[in-house]
Amino acid sequence: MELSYKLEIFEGPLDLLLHLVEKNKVDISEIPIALVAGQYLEHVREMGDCPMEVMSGFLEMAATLIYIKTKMLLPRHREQEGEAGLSAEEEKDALVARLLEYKKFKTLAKELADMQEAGGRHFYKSPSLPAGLLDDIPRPDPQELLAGLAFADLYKVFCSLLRQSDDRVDPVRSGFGKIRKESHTVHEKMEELLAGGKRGVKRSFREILAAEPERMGMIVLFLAVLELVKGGRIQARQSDAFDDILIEYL
Amino acid sequence: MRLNRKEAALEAVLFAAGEAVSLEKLAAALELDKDTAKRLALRLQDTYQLEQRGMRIMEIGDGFQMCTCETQFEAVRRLVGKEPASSLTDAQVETLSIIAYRQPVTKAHIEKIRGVKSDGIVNKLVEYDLVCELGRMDGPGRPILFGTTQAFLRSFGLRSLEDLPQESMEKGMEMET
Amino acid sequence: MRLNRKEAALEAVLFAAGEAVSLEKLAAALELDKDTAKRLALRLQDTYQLEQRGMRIMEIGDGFQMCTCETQFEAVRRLVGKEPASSLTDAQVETLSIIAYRQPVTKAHIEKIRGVKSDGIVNKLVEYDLVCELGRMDGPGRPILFGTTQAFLRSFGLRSLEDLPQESMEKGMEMET
Repeated sequence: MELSYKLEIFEGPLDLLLHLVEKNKVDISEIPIALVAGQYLEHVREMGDCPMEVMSGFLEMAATLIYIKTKMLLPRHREQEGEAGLSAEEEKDALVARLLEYKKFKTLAKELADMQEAGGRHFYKSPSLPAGLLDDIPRPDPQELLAGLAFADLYKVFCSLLRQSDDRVDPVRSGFGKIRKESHTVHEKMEELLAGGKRGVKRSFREILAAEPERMGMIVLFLAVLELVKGGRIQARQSDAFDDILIEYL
Repeated sequence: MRLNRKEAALEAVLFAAGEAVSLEKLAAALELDKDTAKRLALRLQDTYQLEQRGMRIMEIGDGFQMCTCETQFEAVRRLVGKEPASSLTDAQVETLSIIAYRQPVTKAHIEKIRGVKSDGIVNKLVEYDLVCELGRMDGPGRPILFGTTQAFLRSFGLRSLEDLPQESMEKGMEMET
Repeated sequence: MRLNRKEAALEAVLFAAGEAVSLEKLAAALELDKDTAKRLALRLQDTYQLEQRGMRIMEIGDGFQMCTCETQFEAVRRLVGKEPASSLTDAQVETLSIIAYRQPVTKAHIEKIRGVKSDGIVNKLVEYDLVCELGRMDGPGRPILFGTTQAFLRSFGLRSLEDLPQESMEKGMEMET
């Protein structure tokens, strides 16, 4: 049972997320982000050698979940004016709306599949014209078909097509390499971090991050730091935006 | 029941066409006005049903098409030797349902709803003639707009898109983009 | 006349086949022996004639075929003759432009540029005599190469593709931006 569950294939990140919501028996609109984010990452980790184009969608969702979770973990600065972006609640609502929309189509698709079964019980035939009639059919005149079309129009269409097909190659994603399996869990990472320093010791987050070769590892590491901050085990300070974050063991 | 001349002509035209014939073409072929042609087609539909014939007349889109009656499925299958249409995968039906309800729709919009690249699936649906290009959207990149075909209506036993199962509120909320 | 079950099945099978069905196949589909199947087919033939239906059952070789009744020839001719000479669709113009500028070109290459299956569209353009096969490419699968036809050139008043002056291409480019 456990095995088949792990091997279950999900159509996409929303499909997986929906599965987790249903598995945890929670209402979509009440989705416990922290819990689901952890389970989601577990799954993505188990996906292993997925093609990049499949994986990227799952990672994007992972990033969204972590982002929302992060915002929820961090103390709110209501007074801070001009903070860009949406609040954690708004981010969550947007995700819930996407999930609901996706679920709706998943339900409709099931109904359609049933209808196809019924519709598929009819047979059709290809056109069969009486003998002698086929030679009779007037073909549309090429000249009439091209009426109103100049050669320059054709060139315009061609140029705009070429531009679009250049656009279609995503310069960022196509530059990504492969993502290898990463075996750390948030919990393991937390232990590792705690073992890496005593009370009063300060470490550079950037340096710890630099030791992490994989994108997924970095995400997990970041989550672990947030968990420790939340649990009061460490303190994180950043003097300015984009500066290094200094971690102090408490 | 003996058919009158126009009914026989209607039958012949639907048989020869194989595909759905629009009411306009039907009326022209029968040299009748559209209303009369439609009445005639509906009557032939009733007659076929009443006489328990092997074929039936289906109303599809704004036209009519002749196909085998579902009660004869087994006999025809024995002749053809295989399933009439290979059934679609979950991902394909999912994509198809988005196209059916949201047409005209771009690949980007489909991907946004599904949360996953759907290029290959849309192409497959085009290949199966369930989905077709409707034109291009005005806007950056002028992306292709997709919609469903007559063959889609036919293979799902729908008279028109209005026959699609209702999108209810319980199935999810509307998300504006 | 109400049909019995086997007659309805026979009708459905002949309809779906669209072509002549051998007695052997017919018998197998109907789960009857050949003699009975033949008697049934001959009876359906009589019924169709008696009721002056739009189709008729023909005995061909060792089998049977359903086809339009010759008395309905005119109606069917009006149906197919009524093809309106509409202008090309967006998708057709796009595909034509790729073939014109990239010929000789394979379907795969066209699809790569358009980002969507273009099989049906290329076939339509061939049918319209705007595009034709130029041969096959050396390489895996030896795909067909397509190019534009004489009729295509004639419509634009060109003797050959080389008649297309380079400046006009640049002009096209300027108009674009």
